Amino acid sequence: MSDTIILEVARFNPEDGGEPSYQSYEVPLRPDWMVLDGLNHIKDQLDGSLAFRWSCRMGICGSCGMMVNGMPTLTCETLLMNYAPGPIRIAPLDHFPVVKDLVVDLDDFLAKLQKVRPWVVRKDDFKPAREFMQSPAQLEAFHQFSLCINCTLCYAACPVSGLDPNFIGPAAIALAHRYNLDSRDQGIEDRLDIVSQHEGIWDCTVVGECSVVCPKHVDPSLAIQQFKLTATKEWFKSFLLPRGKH
Amino acid sequence: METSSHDILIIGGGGAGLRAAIEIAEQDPRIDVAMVSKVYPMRSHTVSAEGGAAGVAGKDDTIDEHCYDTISGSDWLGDQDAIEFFCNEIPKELLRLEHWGCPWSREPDGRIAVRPFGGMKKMRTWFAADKTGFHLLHTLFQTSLKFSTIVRYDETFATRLLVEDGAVRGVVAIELRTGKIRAIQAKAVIIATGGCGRVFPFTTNANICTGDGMALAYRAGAPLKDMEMVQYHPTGLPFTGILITEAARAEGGWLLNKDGYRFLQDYDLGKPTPTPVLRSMELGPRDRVSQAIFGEFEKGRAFHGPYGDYVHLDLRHLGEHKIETRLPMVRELCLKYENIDPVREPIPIRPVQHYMMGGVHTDIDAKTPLAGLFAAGEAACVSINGANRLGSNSLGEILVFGARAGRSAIEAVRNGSAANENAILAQARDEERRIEERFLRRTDGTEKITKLREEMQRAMEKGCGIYRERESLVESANKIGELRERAGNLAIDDHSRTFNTQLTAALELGYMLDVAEAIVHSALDREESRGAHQRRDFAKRNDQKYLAHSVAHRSAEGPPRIEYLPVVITRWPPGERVYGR
Amino acid sequence: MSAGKRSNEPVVWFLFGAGGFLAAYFLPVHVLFYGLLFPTGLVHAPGYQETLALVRHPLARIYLFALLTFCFFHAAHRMRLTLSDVLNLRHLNTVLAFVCYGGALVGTAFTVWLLLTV
Amino acid sequence: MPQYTQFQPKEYRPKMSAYWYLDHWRYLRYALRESSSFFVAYFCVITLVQLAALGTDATRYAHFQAFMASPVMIVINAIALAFFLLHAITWFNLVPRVVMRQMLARPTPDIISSAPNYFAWFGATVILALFIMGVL
Ligand SMILES: Cc1cc2nc3c(=O)[nH]c(=O)nc-3n(C[C@H](O)[C@H](O)[C@H](O)COP(=O)(O)OP(=O)(O)OC[C@H]3O[C@@H](n4cnc5c(N)ncnc54)[C@H](O)[C@@H]3O)c2cc1C
Ligand code: SF4
Ligand code: F3S
Ligand code: FES
Repeated sequence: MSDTIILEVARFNPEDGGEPSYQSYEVPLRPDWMVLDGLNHIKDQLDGSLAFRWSCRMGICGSCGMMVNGMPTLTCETLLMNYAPGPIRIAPLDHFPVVKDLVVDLDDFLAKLQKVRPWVVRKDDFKPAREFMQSPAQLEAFHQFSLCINCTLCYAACPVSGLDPNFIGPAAIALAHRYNLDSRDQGIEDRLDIVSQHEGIWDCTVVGECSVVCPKHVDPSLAIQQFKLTATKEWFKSFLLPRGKH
Repeated sequence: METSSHDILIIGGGGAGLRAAIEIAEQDPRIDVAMVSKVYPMRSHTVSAEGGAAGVAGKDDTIDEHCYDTISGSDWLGDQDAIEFFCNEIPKELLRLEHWGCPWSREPDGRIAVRPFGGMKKMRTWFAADKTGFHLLHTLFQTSLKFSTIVRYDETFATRLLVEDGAVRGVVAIELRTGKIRAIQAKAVIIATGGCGRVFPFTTNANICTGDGMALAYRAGAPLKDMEMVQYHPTGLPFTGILITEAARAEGGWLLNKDGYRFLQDYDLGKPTPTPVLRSMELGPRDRVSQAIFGEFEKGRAFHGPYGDYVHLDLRHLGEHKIETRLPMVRELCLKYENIDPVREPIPIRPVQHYMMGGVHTDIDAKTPLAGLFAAGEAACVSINGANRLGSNSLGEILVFGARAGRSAIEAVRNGSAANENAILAQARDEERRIEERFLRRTDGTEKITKLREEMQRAMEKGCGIYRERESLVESANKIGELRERAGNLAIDDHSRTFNTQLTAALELGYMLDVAEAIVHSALDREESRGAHQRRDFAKRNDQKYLAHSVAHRSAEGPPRIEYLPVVITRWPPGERVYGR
Repeated sequence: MSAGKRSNEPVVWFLFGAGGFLAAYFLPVHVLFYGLLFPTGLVHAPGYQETLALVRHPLARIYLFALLTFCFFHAAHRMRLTLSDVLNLRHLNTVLAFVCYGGALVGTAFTVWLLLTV
Repeated sequence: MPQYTQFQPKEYRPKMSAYWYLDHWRYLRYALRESSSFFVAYFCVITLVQLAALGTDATRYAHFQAFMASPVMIVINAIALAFFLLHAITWFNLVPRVVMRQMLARPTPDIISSAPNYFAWFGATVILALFIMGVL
């Protein structure tokens, strides 16, 4: 086996007025190197102008997502070895506008996160002097959906998010669902108003790829389908007992 | 140049910065608060914290005991008034987090669960499995989204504080996406930029932990306190430096040398017992445990690997169920980065740089000596951590003092005076020119950023490792001085404006060198051994001379000026640190 | 996307879901027999009278009514989404909805009429 | 693409190709699953035709049977069967999971939610087959 591997890295610099292109670099192939280590080798030793995001290098900050051989991947926790003998094609995440090289524009994603009201909403003025009681079972009900690191791999995997830029998208809906399921929260009505719209849950056609690529096993697809069940239940309820009348 | 102005500006979107922002928004919705962060807030390094946050919760525990553990943990270098304030506040802060939705782990009856932690006499560490920092940061970030008064400048890199007439009046910052250089004015500025682990080659810290805020304050004239106090965490994975949380030992993990022997018993840390005993053996404080591991290296009782010596952290006897429910992330990290399943194999670990006890000098109100400048979190030194921080006290610190800094800043805004805007903008234009001439338009530089960074890291490891001595410290100090010269001549290949990560790397290198200089010189000056600062040439603690904080002032030319400030002692006179007895 | 106007999609989604179950459970065996085994003669088909008697049983009528109606809506909903996403006809959303759900309603009408007159 | 002017960077916005479902096997799999709906509609119509024939008289029904025996129809029906199976399997792997999670409010292994459906499916198929064959 060879001890180097070729990385074909997408390059784009708006200031060159140019079109995106691929550039190849040869990096050492070490058994404990992640794809991100390969990129850092390029940045440190071969070409200091390559732009990409990373920080924690331990799969928790959510900044290093890229398309690796066409799959949305968290590069700091994926071994280079998995792709030997290469070459490996590295591109910015699909379905996002590209700022430069491997860096995509996340403004829209952040706006969507905010839109679903991801915080504990209380309708009463209840200000307990101590903690809200929450049994381990109640915690378990939403815990999985609270593990999202906002890496946006699911957006890159979901074709609907590519087709419809207004689609609120898997991670944001999963987050809304996380709060709906939290026994301390009372904001479900507000969130239904936002998420049970066409651009919310109903845009999702259950492609399911969001859950396949999710590195933290959040299973956003499951969250969306559960949300649909809830929304349907509420719809029939309000159909039978119109709001305000009961 | 684009300018904007706010009442309060927070630099840093980690736990401390977000807590400050929420505090301000909650206290007074009329105050216009802005937050500058070089990464999106939820990417901040707080996200990596694993083990938990300490706060008195149980009935059999008292605030005084938490104070005592923290003070003795700090080797009596912590300020006792600050520690008392901290220990009183922290349970309220953790409760607030609970009300904001933090998924704390629970007891079967629905109460918050607590776990033991190193150096703590009682079980008082609140946790969210072993992703406490992640949950804490996301809870804070998501809660902050509720407030429309918080303006965010995400992915905006602060490069300099604007100081006029002895008061801080804002910052210059680069908007990374466009490369636009902005002057952001404010009546009060809070530094919450976190630690500087990247000064060292082998660290648990993320890539963004480059001490920017410490250097910004230092350059603007605020001193850095206790910088020689660098915490080494006993259990890092050998190649990456990724942290295996102390919770692994708190849940009952053992440290074994190459003979399978629980060697901590040889280092005055108590006698081995099958289940963990608080403040003993594996639950000793980090400085002592790291020193013990280093001792095994020196005695040749460790394993040798491609990345240096290591010992074993053994969790096998805990069983799969406990590991899966209490330490899922430990298992995930071991599988991914070491290809080891802790259920079946022991984990190779070695001590790794982890935390800065030192930072920007502040008082108990999070005020720095510079008017209008506040600091909180790992970037600041209040000091509650003294010569050694206890695990799980830092997440509490970012909350308590983040909020405190917020309140102090509000006060400053209310009592503030008008600024001379022209003078401030002139300074901002100066900074813009500096960035353009020294970096963006520079074509004649010869020094590689990567090379200088590596040389700095090597020098720091050599001089400021777990054990220090005069000779290597002097050598490192000279090296850092030399690197600072050479950093004036950096080679830049990327001259674009858009998301120029080479520019930020160059700026970060400058900050790290300033911080490194403060660390080395503070370490050189403290001729005693205390907590994390162990001098081979001065092996004893010296309360006569050094029951005091070192305070480093930057000087334009040459090394910093080191002064000492007395430690605040209230009810707990200095004594011997006793563990395991 | 402002707050307060929840989509009416739950109705069709409910029909889609119910139809999805019925289609999954029962359509394979239907097509297997009526579409493959009987026509090819691999299995001997019951005669006209037997089949008619089977269909005229009240339970069979109810069963067929449920199966066909829900399956029509299931198909209509999925066809609409497939056309709009796979063929990228999002801009024709209203037309598609009209055609697909309209088709399902027509199918339902025929089903009722045929089951009552058979 | 528009020109870059300083500080107004033009982002590169890749467009989804019109044939995006051919870009990855995982997308194609989805497109195929969704296509089952055309066959569902088709077969419902066939069943209506069958009912109409039954309701008319024996001759009509014989015509219908002859029509179904034509090679073209047999091929189409074979394809329809394949799509129905694809639909059934993807459905049973997906939907019961969601319902189960909603009811139990905690993660459960997939096998627990999907297995009962496979058994029920088998049972329903056998019973229905017996009716159709006129055994019951
Ligand atoms: C692996 C690991 C595990 C840990 N586990 C624990 C634990 O279990 N318990 C515990 O109590 N403590 C733990 N700690 C320590 C604790 O996590 C940190 O000390 C704490 O999170 C620091 O928070 P902060 O808000 O001060 O800084 P950070 O979270 O680091 O935030 C710094 C912020 O400043 C911004 N910033 C920096 N420079 C600039 C600039 N130039 N311009 C603009 N913005 C800038 C960054 O973008 C970031 O938003 C752990 C630390 C590590 C490394
Ligand atoms: S749901 Fe998963 S893939 Fe999507 S952003 Fe969150 S962690 Fe990433
Ligand atoms: S991939 Fe997309 S369509 Fe739905 S199930 Fe996931 S969001
Ligand atoms: S670098 Fe943080 S998730 Fe990869």
